[in-house]
Amino acid sequence: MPNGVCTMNSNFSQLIKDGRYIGMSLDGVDGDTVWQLYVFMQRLRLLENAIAALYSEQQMRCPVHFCDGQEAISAGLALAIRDSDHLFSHHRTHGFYLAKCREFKPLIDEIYGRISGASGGVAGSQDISYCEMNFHGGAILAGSIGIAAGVARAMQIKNIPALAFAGFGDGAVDEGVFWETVNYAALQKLPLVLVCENNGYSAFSPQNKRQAVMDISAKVRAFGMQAHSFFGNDAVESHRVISQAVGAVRRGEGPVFLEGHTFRWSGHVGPEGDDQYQYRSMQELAFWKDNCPIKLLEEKMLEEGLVKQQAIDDLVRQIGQELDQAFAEAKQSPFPEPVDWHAMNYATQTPKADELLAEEKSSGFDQNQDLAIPGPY
Amino acid sequence: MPNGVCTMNSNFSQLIKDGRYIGMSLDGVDGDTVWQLYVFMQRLRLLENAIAALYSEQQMRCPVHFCDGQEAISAGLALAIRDSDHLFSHHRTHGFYLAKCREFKPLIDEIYGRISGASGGVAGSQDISYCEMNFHGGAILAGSIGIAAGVARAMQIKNIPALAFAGFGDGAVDEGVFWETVNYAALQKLPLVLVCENNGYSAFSPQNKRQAVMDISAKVRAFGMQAHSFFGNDAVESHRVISQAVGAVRRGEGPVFLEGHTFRWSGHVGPEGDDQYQYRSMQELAFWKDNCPIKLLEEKMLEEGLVKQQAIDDLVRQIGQELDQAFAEAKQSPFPEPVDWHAMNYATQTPKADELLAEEKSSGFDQNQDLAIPGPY
Amino acid sequence: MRELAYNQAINEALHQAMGLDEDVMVVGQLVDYRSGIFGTTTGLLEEYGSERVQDFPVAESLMTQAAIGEAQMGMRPVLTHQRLDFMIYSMDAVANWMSLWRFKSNGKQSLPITIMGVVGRGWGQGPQHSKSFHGWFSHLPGIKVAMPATPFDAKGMMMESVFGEDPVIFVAHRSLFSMREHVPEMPYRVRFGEAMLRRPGKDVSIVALGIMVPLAMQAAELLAGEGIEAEVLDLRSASPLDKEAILATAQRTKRLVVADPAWQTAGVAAEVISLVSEHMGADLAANPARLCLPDSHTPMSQTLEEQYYPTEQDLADLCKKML
Amino acid sequence: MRELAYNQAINEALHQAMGLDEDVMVVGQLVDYRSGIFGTTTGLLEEYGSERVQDFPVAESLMTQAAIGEAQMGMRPVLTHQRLDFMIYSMDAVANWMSLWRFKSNGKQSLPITIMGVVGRGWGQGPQHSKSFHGWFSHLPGIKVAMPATPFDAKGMMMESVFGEDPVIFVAHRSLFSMREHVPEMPYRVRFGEAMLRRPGKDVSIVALGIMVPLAMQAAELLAGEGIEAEVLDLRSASPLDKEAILATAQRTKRLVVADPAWQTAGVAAEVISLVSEHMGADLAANPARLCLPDSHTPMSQTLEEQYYPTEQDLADLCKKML
Ligand SMILES: Cc1ncc(C[n+]2csc(CCOP(=O)(O)OP(=O)(O)O)c2C)c(N)n1
Ligand SMILES: Cc1ncc(C[n+]2csc(CCOP(=O)(O)OP(=O)(O)O)c2C)c(N)n1
Ligand SMILES: [Mg+2]
Ligand SMILES: [Mg+2]
Repeated sequence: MPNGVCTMNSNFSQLIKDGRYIGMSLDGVDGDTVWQLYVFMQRLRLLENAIAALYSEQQMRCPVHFCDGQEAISAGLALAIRDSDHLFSHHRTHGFYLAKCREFKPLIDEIYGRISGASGGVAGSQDISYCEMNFHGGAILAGSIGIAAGVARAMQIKNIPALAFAGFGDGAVDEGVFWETVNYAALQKLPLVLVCENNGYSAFSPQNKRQAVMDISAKVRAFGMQAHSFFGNDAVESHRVISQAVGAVRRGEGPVFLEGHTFRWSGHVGPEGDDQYQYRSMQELAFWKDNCPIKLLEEKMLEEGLVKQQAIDDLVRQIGQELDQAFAEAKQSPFPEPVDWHAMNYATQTPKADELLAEEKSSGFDQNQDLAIPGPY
Repeated sequence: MPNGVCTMNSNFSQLIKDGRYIGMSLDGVDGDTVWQLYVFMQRLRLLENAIAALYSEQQMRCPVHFCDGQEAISAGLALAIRDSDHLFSHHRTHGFYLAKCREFKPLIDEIYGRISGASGGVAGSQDISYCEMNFHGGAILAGSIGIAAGVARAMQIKNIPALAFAGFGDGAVDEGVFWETVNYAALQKLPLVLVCENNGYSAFSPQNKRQAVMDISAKVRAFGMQAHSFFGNDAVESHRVISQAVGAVRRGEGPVFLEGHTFRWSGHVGPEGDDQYQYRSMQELAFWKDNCPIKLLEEKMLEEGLVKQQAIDDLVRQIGQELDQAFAEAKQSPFPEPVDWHAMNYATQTPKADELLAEEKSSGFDQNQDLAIPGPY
Repeated sequence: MRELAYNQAINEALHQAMGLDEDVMVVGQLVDYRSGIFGTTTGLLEEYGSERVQDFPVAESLMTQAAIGEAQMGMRPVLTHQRLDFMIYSMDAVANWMSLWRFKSNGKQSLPITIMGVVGRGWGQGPQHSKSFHGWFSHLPGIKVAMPATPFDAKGMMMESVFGEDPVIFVAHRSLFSMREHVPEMPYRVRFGEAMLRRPGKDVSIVALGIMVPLAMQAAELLAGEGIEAEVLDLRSASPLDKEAILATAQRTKRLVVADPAWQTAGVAAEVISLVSEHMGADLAANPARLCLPDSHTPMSQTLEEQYYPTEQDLADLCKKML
Repeated sequence: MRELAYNQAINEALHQAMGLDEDVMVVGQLVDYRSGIFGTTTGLLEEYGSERVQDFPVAESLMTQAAIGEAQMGMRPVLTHQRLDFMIYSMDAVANWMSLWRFKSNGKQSLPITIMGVVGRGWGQGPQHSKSFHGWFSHLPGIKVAMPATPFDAKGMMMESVFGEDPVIFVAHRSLFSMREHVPEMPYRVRFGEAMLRRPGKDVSIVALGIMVPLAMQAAELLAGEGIEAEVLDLRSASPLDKEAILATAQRTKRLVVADPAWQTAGVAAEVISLVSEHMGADLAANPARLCLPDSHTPMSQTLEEQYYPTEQDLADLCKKML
């Protein structure tokens, strides 16, 4: 492994030989599943490539965080998550969005700020929600992890057979509220799955500059929560670890923390790149590009004869067409109408209160009473 | 150990026989040190007894949190801490205050709200500071632990040969910012000593109702910080563990977390008691009273012939006199004068700015410039 | 007629709310002990069990985040803080998530969360146990702020908070908890943004909030002794404000004093004066005035506390200066 | 005369401050990378080293707590937040500790801490990257709030913040960062509570804050085209307010419009109007008015952003309505 590959804890060093990941195996995973993983990753990659290519047209007027190079983790997640589950994402939403919502259109329209976007154009890439699909994004680190815990708690109380997921990065782990959440989830044995895309950096700041102990999973375990880490560019392993762990959570075995070690190729935000700031080594980037999750899986599939090159080419073409159409439609989609600010921020109806509560008149307050002075507490 | 003694992790069960602590030994600790520990505990106990006895006079008009039963931890601390060190305390200040400041008077006057109090009567028992002695209290849980880390960081940057201490309970450990502090202290190898009086409860709520893993030290270690826990009613062991650990921090070996397992006899706040709420078992309370830190040490000292009963009686009498006088003086001490609220909250002078900064006139702003629209970030 | 104390009124509201709807839950440090947050949550555990009446770790930030998740799943959580000051740990959850959730979801989701913060006053609470941030909360879009001054309102506004659709910060002044008055037994509502005229008068209007309401009533009594008829308007909610009622009382008396139990600068009192000035400043017979706390943190010592908190006499004097 | 952009002016202030006093330190996520918080911290690491120019974990709460400790030991920390929204995680440190430390120490200790929060606007920043809480901060005793609108003030107020004795929240609007003007090279100060008359006029006073100042200047220009002379007062600090200057301009023109880049309700604009109304409401020739943001969170979509942020034309129109 090259110097400066600080994003990985040593657990994985034996899986790397001469700069190449050698741990991939399709054992116990059927061809259809492998193909689904592959399709997911290609869809995500091509979606982001298209956003990046068109961004300079200045029609997508919101901050956009790309996850190219990290596709294998959300691919594994996509296969394990169900419609009735809830998923909360940090700012880098595209992979998590696609894992939960599958369709391109509500995301693309949202990025274009159109009324047909998942959030009606009020949120954009970093804050997008798609309520109908139980997907919620947000750009303040760690905050929504606790929200996911609350969803899990409600599921537990109401006996809802579903799980809450939260997707985030190694940066969110710096925040204290993350540890409040881990403690509480372990304490209450919540049906909660925490998915950490550990790409080794919070913006430019490497993990070892922010955390004294690199092994996040070990810290989580000390709080009483199950935790598994895996080489995050291996989509099959990602699928294996995630689906197994999620299965255990579904069986009521309590919450789990899953940590995929991966790397983002693009700059932290936007399509322009930020390597001029030299916060990471080109060697490190090269290592991870050499171990592209899509390429690793593609080579394996071809090697094992699971798929023909032709099928891949067809897939790529077909996704390209789908994207072309989605972007064309998005650009034609109407912008939101002038809004009533108050109605955007407050409910206009109170159906429950109307149903349950009577109107009463106060009989008038007797002011000749002394205020209490609280005692010692 | 009786049922319901949830405050102790099992590490200590072998030190308890038939409800009595049998682990005490004076090995390697000289008689003078033992006596100092004893004197400290007696002073603290008698101080609090006096506050409790006089509280109903309604002249000490502030919330007061007693630490009776917990004296051994601050006794150990008192012997390890130096004047140049800084100590930050949570709401239960008396033990920590005495460990750092030694004198009764500034505390008692403060509780009476007098101008001669350590904080001039603006703070009371739960928020008291004694700046001249580098002692600072505060009643919001966990907050001041991070402040202590900042003091330690400044000591590190400025090469000041002193340490920062923070004293708190098991409740503060629930807060996320506590874990932010642990991570940061370990990362920067700060000259920081965290002293946790684990009395098993946050107000009425037992630790196992709030934390999935009871062994706080183990969690702290997972974050990369040294941690030691000890039976917190054994003053000699407290002294041993604290002075050894503090020595290591002074030698630059990085921060440490110290956890004494103990119990508070009084109610959470005020002298009235709160056992009518039945949040803890009387059996549990009885166990800890049986293992009173003062009694344990006194018996050991007498048994080993370190001291005569007469000396103890003299000590108690002399502390009593000192306290009588301090309380009498406090009651005679003047209240604060009418204040200038603004000057209480803002500095009235800016000596540094006066020294370093010139006065300049703006030449007038050209408004014919466009505002920038931030890009993706 | 049956009387209840303020804390009992809140307690009854919570009992009834939990009985009416199994989605109502009460969460907070020590809510499930018999002392029950100064009596406001007593007995809930026994009746509704530990899933719905839940003690919480000392982790205020997570507590609110979790409530946001619970509310999304249809629950109606009521959170409690023994002091409002402790709630400040959760400001990220409040300001960056809860307040904007409805907006960000493009109106598709609402969060019926009630957060009760108790404001300390007196007995040396000091600077970390006595702050009331209702001014902050009323500045923040997407949340409502209840400040009931009487047992009747405490029950009705708690009911309205729990069964309304917006997040509510419910500011309860500890010193009001012993106040008693007739409280109807049935579950009823007191709506947000509906101020109550507590005492009519023609000479000067006192617009008051929370614990300033009893003070205003006493000041009006003092003034009456001198032949001055003060009108007292109890705002009841600090957000939304009942603009109509504010303008109406100002229009009637042409003299406005606002009594707000918070620091003076940039608080709700300033908002009330601004509203009136913008709409009818020219019609006033005297310049408006505020009675607030000094722009200072709270001292512990009794002599300083006495200077810090204004009295009914201070309020009466301020009114008289206007005539 | 040498010109600097707003971000360069802050950068120069930090360079000079660190050079003048080795107790000055700069802390925040990414302060030690070449991009340097939009250019404000660029080059500091190379000159002053990694002890004094320090990246920080994504732990805003601890960051402020630690600064409080550092300040007690004589350091003068400058903290940065790429968006002011992130700072909200540290509100406990700000409101429950930093703001009251001096008070609680009975005046014995002061905390010269500067916290710079950058406020986003435009390009779809959305509800979590665009909030300016200067209204909250000005409500809070014990801290000051800087809102420089020009490069000259940005440098001078940063210097004053760093070398003053009180904690300061320094609100920097991202959209001002490219503005240029003459900035003197020497280290100089711009004091708190000293507003600046940016343009004299006799017909109406626009009292403006932060990014509303350039807007106010443009509105005044528009009005001048119609023969209306608007006076523009730049408050420069949201706390303390320059009450004298506010009253003086209102006295001169008898017409007051306050332009504040924040939600309208219970913000600084309300405070300014209250001040004027309390002192001289009866002297005004027209009811005062505010130009603020709607009481709403910030939408991402460009069409909505355009509705959300008021323009110079809106401000000019408001002024005209008053005449
Ligand atoms: C509370 C908070 N602090 C700071 C930021 C600024 N910020 C945006 S993304 C980011 C990096 C996050 O890193 P990580 O969590 O590892 O996710 P990644 O971007 O690497 O996917 C930071 C610091 C933020 N959004 N929220
Ligand atoms: C942030 C915050 N939340 C809640 C409280 C209320 N409170 C005061 S003392 C206390 C119990 C603290 O328990 P612990 O830290 O174990 O200390 P102990 O009282 O047991 O010594 C609580 C919850 C507080 N002071 N601060
Ligand atoms: Mg990362
Ligand atoms: Mg405890």
